[in-house]
This record gives sequence, structure tokens and C-alpha cells, in this order.
Amino acid sequence: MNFDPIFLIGEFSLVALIVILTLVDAMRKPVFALLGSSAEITPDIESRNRQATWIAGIGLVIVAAVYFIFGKATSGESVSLLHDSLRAGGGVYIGKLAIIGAGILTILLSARYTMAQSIPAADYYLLLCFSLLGALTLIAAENFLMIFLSLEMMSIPIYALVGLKRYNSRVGESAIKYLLLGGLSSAFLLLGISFIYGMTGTLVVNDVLTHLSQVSQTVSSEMLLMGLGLVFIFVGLAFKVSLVPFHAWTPDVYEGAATPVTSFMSVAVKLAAFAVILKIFAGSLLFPAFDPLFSRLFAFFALLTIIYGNSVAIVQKNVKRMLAYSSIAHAGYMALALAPMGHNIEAVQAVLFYGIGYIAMNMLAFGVLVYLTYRDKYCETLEDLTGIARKYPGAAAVMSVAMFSLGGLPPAVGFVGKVQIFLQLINGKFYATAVIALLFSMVALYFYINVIVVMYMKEPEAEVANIDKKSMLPVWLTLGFSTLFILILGILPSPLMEWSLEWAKMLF
Amino acid sequence: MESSLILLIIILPLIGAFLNGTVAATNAYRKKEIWGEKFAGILAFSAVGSSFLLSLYAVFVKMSGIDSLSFTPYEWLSVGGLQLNLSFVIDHLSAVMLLVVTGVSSVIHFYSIGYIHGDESSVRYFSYLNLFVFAMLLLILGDSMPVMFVGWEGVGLCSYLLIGFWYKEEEKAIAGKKAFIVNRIGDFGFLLGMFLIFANVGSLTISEVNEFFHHNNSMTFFWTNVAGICLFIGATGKSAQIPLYVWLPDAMAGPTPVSALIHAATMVTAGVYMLCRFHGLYLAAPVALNVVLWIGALTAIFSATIAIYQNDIKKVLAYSTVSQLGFMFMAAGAGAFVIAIFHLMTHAFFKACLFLGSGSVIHAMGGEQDIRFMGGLKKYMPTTYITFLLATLAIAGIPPFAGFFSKDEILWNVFASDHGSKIVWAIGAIAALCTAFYMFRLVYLTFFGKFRGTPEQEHHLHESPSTMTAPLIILGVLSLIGGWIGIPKLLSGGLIPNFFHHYLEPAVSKYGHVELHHYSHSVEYSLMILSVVIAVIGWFTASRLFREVKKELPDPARYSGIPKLLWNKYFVDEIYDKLIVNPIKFLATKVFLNISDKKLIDGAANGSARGWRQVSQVFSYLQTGNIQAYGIYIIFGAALAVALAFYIY
Amino acid sequence: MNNPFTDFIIGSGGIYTIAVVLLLFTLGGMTVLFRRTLLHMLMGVELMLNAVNLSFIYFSRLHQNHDGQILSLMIFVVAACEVAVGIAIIVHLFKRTGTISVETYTAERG
Amino acid sequence: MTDQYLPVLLYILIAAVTVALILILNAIFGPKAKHRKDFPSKSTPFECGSDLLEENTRRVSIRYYLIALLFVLFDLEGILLYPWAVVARSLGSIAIIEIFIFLFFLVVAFIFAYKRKALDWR
Repeated sequence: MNFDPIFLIGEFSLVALIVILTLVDAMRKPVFALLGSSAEITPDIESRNRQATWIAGIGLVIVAAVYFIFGKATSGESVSLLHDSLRAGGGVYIGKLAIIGAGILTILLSARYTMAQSIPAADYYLLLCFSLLGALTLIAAENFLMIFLSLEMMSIPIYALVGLKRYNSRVGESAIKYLLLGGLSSAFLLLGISFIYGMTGTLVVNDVLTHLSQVSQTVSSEMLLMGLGLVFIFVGLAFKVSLVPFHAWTPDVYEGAATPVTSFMSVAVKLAAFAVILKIFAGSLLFPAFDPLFSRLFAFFALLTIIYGNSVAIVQKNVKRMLAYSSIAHAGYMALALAPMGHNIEAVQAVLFYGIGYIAMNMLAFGVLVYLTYRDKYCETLEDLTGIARKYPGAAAVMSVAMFSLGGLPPAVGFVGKVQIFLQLINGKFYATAVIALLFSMVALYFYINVIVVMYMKEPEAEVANIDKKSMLPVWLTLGFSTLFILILGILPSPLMEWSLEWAKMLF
Repeated sequence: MESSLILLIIILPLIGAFLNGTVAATNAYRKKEIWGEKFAGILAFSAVGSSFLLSLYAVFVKMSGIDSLSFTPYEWLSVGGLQLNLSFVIDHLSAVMLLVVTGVSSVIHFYSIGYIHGDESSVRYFSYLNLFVFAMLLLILGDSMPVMFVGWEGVGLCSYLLIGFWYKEEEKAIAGKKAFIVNRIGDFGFLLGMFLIFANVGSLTISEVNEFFHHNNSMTFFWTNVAGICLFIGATGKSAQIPLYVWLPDAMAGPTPVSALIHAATMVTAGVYMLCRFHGLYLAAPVALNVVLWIGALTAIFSATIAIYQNDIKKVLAYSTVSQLGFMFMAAGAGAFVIAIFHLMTHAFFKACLFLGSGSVIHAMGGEQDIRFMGGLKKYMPTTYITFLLATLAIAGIPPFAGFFSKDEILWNVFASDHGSKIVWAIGAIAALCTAFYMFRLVYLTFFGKFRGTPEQEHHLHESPSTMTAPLIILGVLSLIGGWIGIPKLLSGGLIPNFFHHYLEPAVSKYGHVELHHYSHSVEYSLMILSVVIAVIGWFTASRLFREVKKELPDPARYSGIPKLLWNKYFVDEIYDKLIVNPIKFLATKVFLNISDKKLIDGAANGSARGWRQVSQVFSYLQTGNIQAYGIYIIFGAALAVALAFYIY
Repeated sequence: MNNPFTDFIIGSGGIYTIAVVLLLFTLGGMTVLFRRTLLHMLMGVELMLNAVNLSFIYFSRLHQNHDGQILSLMIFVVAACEVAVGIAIIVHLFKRTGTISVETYTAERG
Repeated sequence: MTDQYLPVLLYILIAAVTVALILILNAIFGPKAKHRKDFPSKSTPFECGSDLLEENTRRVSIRYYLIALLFVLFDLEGILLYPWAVVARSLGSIAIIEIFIFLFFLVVAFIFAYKRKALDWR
């Protein structure tokens, strides 16, 4: 077993960060375990929170730096590790950096949020790091065992994170919704995996591929079980990326969760889950017999998702819910690129491009909501945003950038992403699908532009609430970085295209 | 090395614009100055100046013996069959343009330091000016149509910003809007042409497009001409030709250096330049070329006649610019692209000089622009007078000034070329006559005779500071000698080679050139002498009429007959208002707004929006909040997927 | 029907195992969908996972390799984690509202 | 074919008859009452008269859940030792290192739980 630890340097340093965070918090004065029962914030808890925030923030930056520097050496050739369970090196480097980057942006957003909301910071960041670790291994996994484990490792901490909100009368409701439905979808995923395993006797994705290419089309019962297995896997993963009709948890959970958690879920979790979908359905399983099935499956569910997501977003009063439906619709666009199946690396690249760009867009949109939130004054509804441009011109400006990008208008990165996806459709001769999708992205403009209209052109009914501008730097870092990312890569997209292409090559 | 050179040339003005722009924004926001106009001016000037020096280095050192330098710093987009590169090229054509633009810009930036002195938003002014140079460089050096288009739009934007620079005066803001809207109409044509070319050629790189039309033109004759005309529509917008010239006279509302730089020397010539860049296309599209020729000629005569009766010093120059641009298009239409560029260059020198001179005059007159109230300024501002006179001699076509060589060659080419025509030649000759007449009318009314303004103004008259006169001298000298690089072989008896022709030949004759009919030398000589005679006639008439103005000049309101027609610019604005603007307004307000928009479209849009909102509402009822309902959706979805699988197999 | 795997599954009673697995899975699903308390729903999820476990163990034996068994152990662990988080949330909900009936928790909707 | 299943059929019949017989006899000879409340002992869980020791829907302390959850979690980590034990001998020294790394993480988790007083039974 030749095992070079350099290939997993990112994961190792993240584990080290988790251990340090755990032990440092444990070394403090013992606290009563059920923190939720006491509402007052003592100075001790506050200093504890501050300490955890610093450790998590700086630690994750160090992890990113370590991976950026040492992991670079691995970005050439990729290797299989731990008996074909993880594929490290190569283009995954890009994906892992993107995920870690999303994690850092989330922590920057959380720093002030956790303080203001007096969320137990150590628990919060621990869970976030666990989820991040799961996402990191998930995009590198090439074994169904590893895929399942990483998926759960990514999701379970988020079930708990969703429940970690203080000033909300409905706390816990969204957490239990996510948990129960997540369990249901995991069961489907596992059932699918077990069918595949039953037919092939292996859990390694690439071996399954080899086996599939040998399957003769005449053996219908085998086809049946394999096909059922793949469909169930599709169901399980479609839940994670929230395609309609597996989406129903999304708005409720996004609304209920703390805003930084929502942003993390909507970008990192979605991107990682999409990486797995690409790995299984577009990258590896090039089984021509299943091509028409999954082509239609993706086209059908993606269209359903786009239509539903964009329509329901129109009637939302709550910005977080609106963004949740928008994130559903965006998952639809990404899945749409997979409709022309076949051995198409450009489609994979388009999806990854969109996914990475989407990190910046959503971080920006949710970041503005975090910026405008203080203690029990949430900024969630359209009324809260009405007329803020006068008082907070910076926040309104970056929010407009986010809306432009989400709406797919130039010169933002969302425009380039959409162009690539539609080009895929047109190359694959999916004209009707493309037209419908385009029509509904016009519909989507309505509610994105509406936010800008509300911010700039409406007079606020009540006076715009004051926010405490103390320790706002981390939020501004996130906002500034995301804005630059969106605009620069919107105008000059080719580096991101190269990165996503490199990552796409890994998924084949 | 070469690549970073090109990049530096382009990026330096952008950096200047960015720095000044940020400071202008913070100045306005914080209500305190980080740096004032002096520093801003020097910064802007040094950015453009160093860009000019680098261009000189690139053109004369780096490019000696080489046809072109090209540089692709960035692959912009590469999706499917579409490959867009951010690529730049300096060939001999763009080299000339590059030197003209950066050179004239440097001079005008320098002039602006004195001119804009004391304005509260001078930092903003310099930021815009630098941004304009950046956009212009993109337009010139871009090797692919999208890059060119970005520059094309960029200069339009800067022009809009600068015309409306004093936006607090409503009339100027309206002039800016007019320029922008008229330009947008032209841009639409440009875009249409671009799409047509991409659809047929499959590439947007200019050299590839030319190559395509030169070698294996698989586009039908009809569509080739349509594409050419579409691009030319873009050019008429930017270069102020019939029918889209109406914005340029109004654009004189902007600061005078801006008029000199953007609305005389550089931006308005972009259309001519673009035509020359696409000469491969135009040579394959004779009909389009003929359209260019005729539109150019008509514009030339049309605006030259208007200029005769104008009394606003800048308006005269504006119509003169339109007319000279018409000459350039005539040259291009006759297939003499080299001559078009030659005239472009000489025109840049003398017209910039004229505008800056007029700026100097206006400065001295305390904002007065009406030449009826000037006169006798010669003795108050000698430098301005002399340089203005030099430039006037150049534009009138008196040898050996720059304008003579270029204008004469244009007329000769129109006369002799396959694509030309004798009628157009005649029109051009008359336009040249008018040009000489109205220019000397301007000179005599402004600088000769008695001062006709108020005593107060007379007391105030002074020569402009040296920051303003130095550029005048440079440009004045250039209008004298600028034409000597293109002396026709015939005139020097073949002793001096036509350096300019020789230099541009590889760039604009690569894809074929137009043959001239063979005429004897005597014909050519006589035409040349004829054009000198024409110019002198114009001069003489003007001198007889306006040298010593005794009586009060008539009030334009009391004009009648032809003067009335010309004073009112052939009533084109009014005709446009009546025929296009008013009907559109009427349609917009009365018909569309009241009837169709409020009833039909609003009804339909609101109705469909409302209808769709209903659907959305129904959709959102599915979101019951009940976990088990959600679970049922998942099961339902899974069943749907399985059913789909069975259905397909 | 000449594939060795399909023959083996159907021939040696494998089809019954799959039937049991699907039955248990369906029962678990029904529990999630139709029981009215959160705790029961959580139990339903566990039942579904256990059904899958059974299937993995059977296939593992069928193919004579251990991958399936390892995966089923992992499922145990993951299921335990899920239960831990789930029960914590349910207890919290019960403490706050005094009920764990699923109809109570429909505040977020639309 | 059918005779094979005859004993089963017979068995079902006998069971049904027995149940029916008992119910009928009970209805005939048993005490008759209009209301259940006349015989409180019939409502008790075992219908045998002896009192329950405590209420079966008794609330337990919340600590109980915490301890129980921690027990389940740490207990389940135990099963991960089984596959390790199977191959430990053949893997040699690296197996020892690996299992200690695994246990290290368990210990870290335990310290965390302990310091949070999750194991306090009060």
C-alpha cells in the first residue's frame, strides 16, 4: 500500500483543526451541556465564542493556505488512494479549493452573526468544519461506500447546524424537516447502491463502469435492476441538490436556518452533490443503453425544477425564501446541462463553472442579508430591504451585483454560466427545452430586478433600522471578494473555464 | 516584450482614468480634495503622453521591417464554434491611427490643463478624457469585432459623458442624450452587420473576415452588400454622415477641447477607420461601396452649404467637420482607402488646431461664441490668429498646406477610380469651394475688422496662457507640414517617393486595390490646378465680402429664401422632428400609451403576469409545510422516475 | 436468463430476499409517510436503512466479498449519528411545544 | 398436492374453533355488565387485579436522553472494531497505529463530552 499523505494534506489539516478546536474549547471552564436552556450571555460565553471564532477562521485560512501550497504539487497526475475509495490530486485540487473557499467565506459571514445571535460558536464552527470535511471527501470519492459516508458526513452536521439558531420561535422545525427527509432520501440512495452492488459485486464506481460496458442489452432483468438502482441513486442525489419534486425541504430549511448556514448549504453542499452526480451520471457511467433514459430524466426534472422554482419565487415576500426558490431554479439550470448525455466533457465543465460561480453569487446575496441583520432584528423580507439604498449604498450596490449575476445578465459571471449551459443544449439539439428554460429565466428576472427596484426606488414605510456597524470587516471581506469574483470573471471568464475544465477532466 | 508594450499603451490611459475617477468620486462624496485639478491634469497628460511615446517606440523601432505586431493576452470565451479572443494588432493602418490618436490626445490633454482651470469637477473631466483614449485605443487596436465593438461603445459612452459634462445646464444634457441615442441607432446597424458576418464567416477576427471575402467569398452578392451597408450605417452614426449627422453640431455643447479631440480629430473618424479595416469586405461589395461614395459626397456638399450661414464659431467648425468626414467617405467609397486615412490624419491636425483656436477665442471672449460680435481679434491674440490661419489655409486646400495634398488626391481618385464618378467629383469640387469660402468668412469675421462686441469684452481680451498656445503652435505647424509625407509622385516629378502610400500599402491593399483609369499627366495636372483655383476663388470671395465688415451683420431671423434655408440647416432637425420624432412621440403617448399600452399591453402583460402569479400561488400551495407531504412528493418523484424508466424501455 | 447472477438470484431464493428487503423498505417508508409523530417517523427512517442493510449483507454473501458488510456497518454508524441528532432535535421540540405531533410543525410554508 | 397442506388447514380450523369456543363460553358464564366502569379491574393493563407499580407514560429526565444518545454513539463505534480485529493480525504493526488513531479521535470526543458535563447525572 503506497500511500502518500501529501495527497490528503487538505483533509489532514482540517482534521487537525477540528481536534484543536475541540480540545481548546474543552479546556475552558466546564459548561452545562444543554446550552440552549439558558438564554443569557455571560462574559465567559462571549469570550469563548470569540476564541472559537478566531481559531476557526484563522485555522481554516491556514488549511486553505497549506492545501494551496502543498496540494499544488498534487495537481498534476491524479492517483487512487485507499483501495480505490478516493481519487486525489489532479483537477480535484480546484474543486477542493473552491469548497474550502466557500467555507472561509461562510466563517467570515458567521463571525459577527454568531456573536450577535449568541449562537454557541465552538459547536457551530465544529459542525461547519465537519461538514466541510465531508464535502471535501465527497468530491474526491470514487467508491459508493465513500460517497455515502461523505454525503452523510456533510449532511448530518448541517441538520444540527440548522437547529442552532437562537432568536427564532420556530427553531428546530426546519432542522427536523431536513433530517427526516434527508434520511428518507439517503435510504433511496442506499437502496440504489445495493442494487448496483448486487448486480456487479463491487462498490468502486469505475469497476461498475467496466461492468456496465460488458452488460449485454438483451438481459432484461439485469437491465431492470441496474436501471432501478441508478434511478434510485438519482433520486437520493436529486434530493441533495433539490430538484423538483425532491425540493420541498429547501425553502423551509433555508428560511429557518441561520443565514450563513443557508449560504453554506446553498453553495458548498450543492456543488459537492453536483460533483457526485456528474461523476456517476455524466462522467463515469457511459453506458449507451442508459443514455436516452438519463437524458430524458435530467431534461424532464430539470425543466420541472426551472419552471417551478422560478414561478414560486415570484410570489415570495421573504427574501431568504425567494433565494431558496432561486437556488432550486439554479439547480435546474445546472442539471439541464446534463440533458445532452454522452461522453461530453463540455457539459460537465459548464456545470462546474456554474457551480463555482454560484458560490460567489449566493454568498454575496446572503452576505448582504447577514450585513443587515442584528440580534433580533432580522433582515429577511422585502419590506426589510425597502429603501435601504439611501442608508446603506454599499450593501445595496453589491446586492444589485448579486441579483444581476443570479438573473444571468452581463457582465456578471452568471451570464457566462448560462450562456455555456444554453450552448450545450443547442449543441445537443434540445431546442424546445432551451426555449422553455430561456423563457423562465426571463420570468426569473422579474423577482431579481424587483429586489433592486425595492432597494432603490421605493420609499421605506418605516425608518430603515440602524445596524451596529461594529466588527463588520469580515462581512465586507466576503462581500468584496464575491463582488470582485463575479465582475472580473464575468468579464474575463477564461481562467475559471480552464479551472472547471481541469476539474471536469477528473470526473471522467 | 512586444506584448507588454502593446498592453502598456492601452492600459496607461485606463489607469489614469481609474485613479482620477476614484479621486473624483471620493472628492464629491467626502467633500474634500485628495488632489486637485493641477495634479489630475498632469496625471492624465502623462498617462496619455507616455502612451504616445511608447506608440512611437513601437511603431518606429519595434515595427521597422515588420508588417504587424499582434498580441493576444487573453482568450475571452471559447465555447463551441465561437472563439472570442481579446487580441490586439498593430499593423501599418492601425499604427497611423494609433500615432494620430495618442499624439493629438496628448496635445489636447495638455491644452485642457489650461482650459478647464477653475472648473469644480475638473478631476472628473480628466478621468473621462483618459477613459475616452482607452476606449479609442481598444477600437483601433482590437483585432476582433467584439473588442472593436467594446471600444466603439466605449467612445460613444465617453462622448455622451463629455458632451453632457456640464449636465446641470439642461440644453447640454439634452445634447448628450441626442448624441447617445443617434449613435445607438448606428450601433444597431453595426451589430446587425457583425451578426451577419459571424453567421456567414464563422469568425469575428477582422483579418480572417477580410481573408474570407478576398479569397473564398461564399456569401451571396446580396448579403455581402447588405453586411457592408449595415456596417456603414454604424459608421454614419459614429462619423456623423447623412442621415445620422444631426448629433454632431449639437455636440458642440461640450467643452471645446472635447470637441477638438472627440468630435473632430478622433472619435468621429472611427467610422472611416472601420471601413478601411474592412476593406476586404468592401472591395467585395461594390454596391455598398457606391452607397458610401454617394452618402459621403452628399454629406460633404450638404453640410458645407449649411456652414456658410452659421454664426456660431463652433457650429461652423462642426459642419465643416461633417463635411470633411464626407470627403473621407468619398475617398473610401472610391476605393482609395489610403487617401481616406491620409485625409483623416491631416484633418485631425488642422481641425484640432481650429477647434483649439476657437476655444482660445471663446476663452478670451468670456464665453461668447457668435462671430457677429467678434472681429479684429488679430491684434489681441496673435498666436491664436496665426495658427488659426495656418489651419484655415490647410482646410481650404491651399498648397503647400496639409489639406491640399489630401483633398486633391481625394478628388483625383474620385475622378479617376473605377468606383468613382464624375458627378461625385463635381459635387466634391463645389463642396471644396464652399469650404474655402466659409472658412475664410470665419477667419475674416473673427480676426479682421473692428471689434463688434461690448466694451467690457474688449477690455477683457487677452492672449491665452502658454499651456493653451503651445498646443496651438504644434498643431499649426503640423497642419503646414503634415501633408508633406504624402506628396503625390507626380508633383515631385517622382523624385520623392510617396512615403505615406508606401507605408500604408501593405495594410490596406492586402486584399486587392482599385485600379485608376489611365489619364494623361496633363489631366491630372489640370485637375490639381483647378482645385487650387477653386480654393483661391473661395478665399477671394470671402475676402471681398467679409474682410472689412462695415454695417451690422443681418439678424438671422430676418433671413429669407436660400439663406433662411441654410441658416436653418435645411430644416433637417425640424423635418426629423415632424417626420420621425413627433410621430413616434404621438404613437408613444397617444396611441401606445393610452390605447394599446394601457389597455392592451398593460392589460395583457398585467393579465398574464397576474395569471402567472395565480399559477405561482397554486404552486406555492403545494408547499404545505407538512413533512409528510414533502415525503410524499419525494416518493411521487421516485415513482415518476421509475415510470419514466419503464416507459422508455 | 442466461446471466449467472440473475440465475443465482432467482434460482437460489435470492428473489425472496429482495422481496423481504423491498417489503421492509416499503413498511419503513409507510411509517415515515403516515405515522403522525416525529419519533415514529424517525423509526421509519431507521427501518428503511435496516432494510437496505439486509440487502447489502445478502449481496455480500452472494458475491463472496466483504464490501457489502463493511458498508452495512457504516450504515449502522451513520444511522446512529442521524438518530442522535434527530432525537436531540425532537426532544428540543417537545420541550418547547409539548407535542411531537407532525401537524404542529407546519409554520414554514408557502 | 392438497393433502400436503391438510395438516395446516386442520391446524387453522382447530385454532379458530378453540378461540370461538372460549369467547362463547366466556359470554355465557362470565359476569355481565352494562358498563366497563362497573369492573375497574378490567381496565387495568393485565386484567388480573394487581396494581401497577408506576405510570407507564412517566416522563424521564432529559439527561436520560443525553446519556442514552452518547451511549448509542460510543457503543456503535465498538462495532467498527470487529472488521479491524478480523484483519489486524495480517496487517501487522500498521493496524495497531491505525486503531490508535481511531481511538484518539474517540478520546477527543469523549473529553469534549465530559468537559461539557454531558455525562453528569444530576
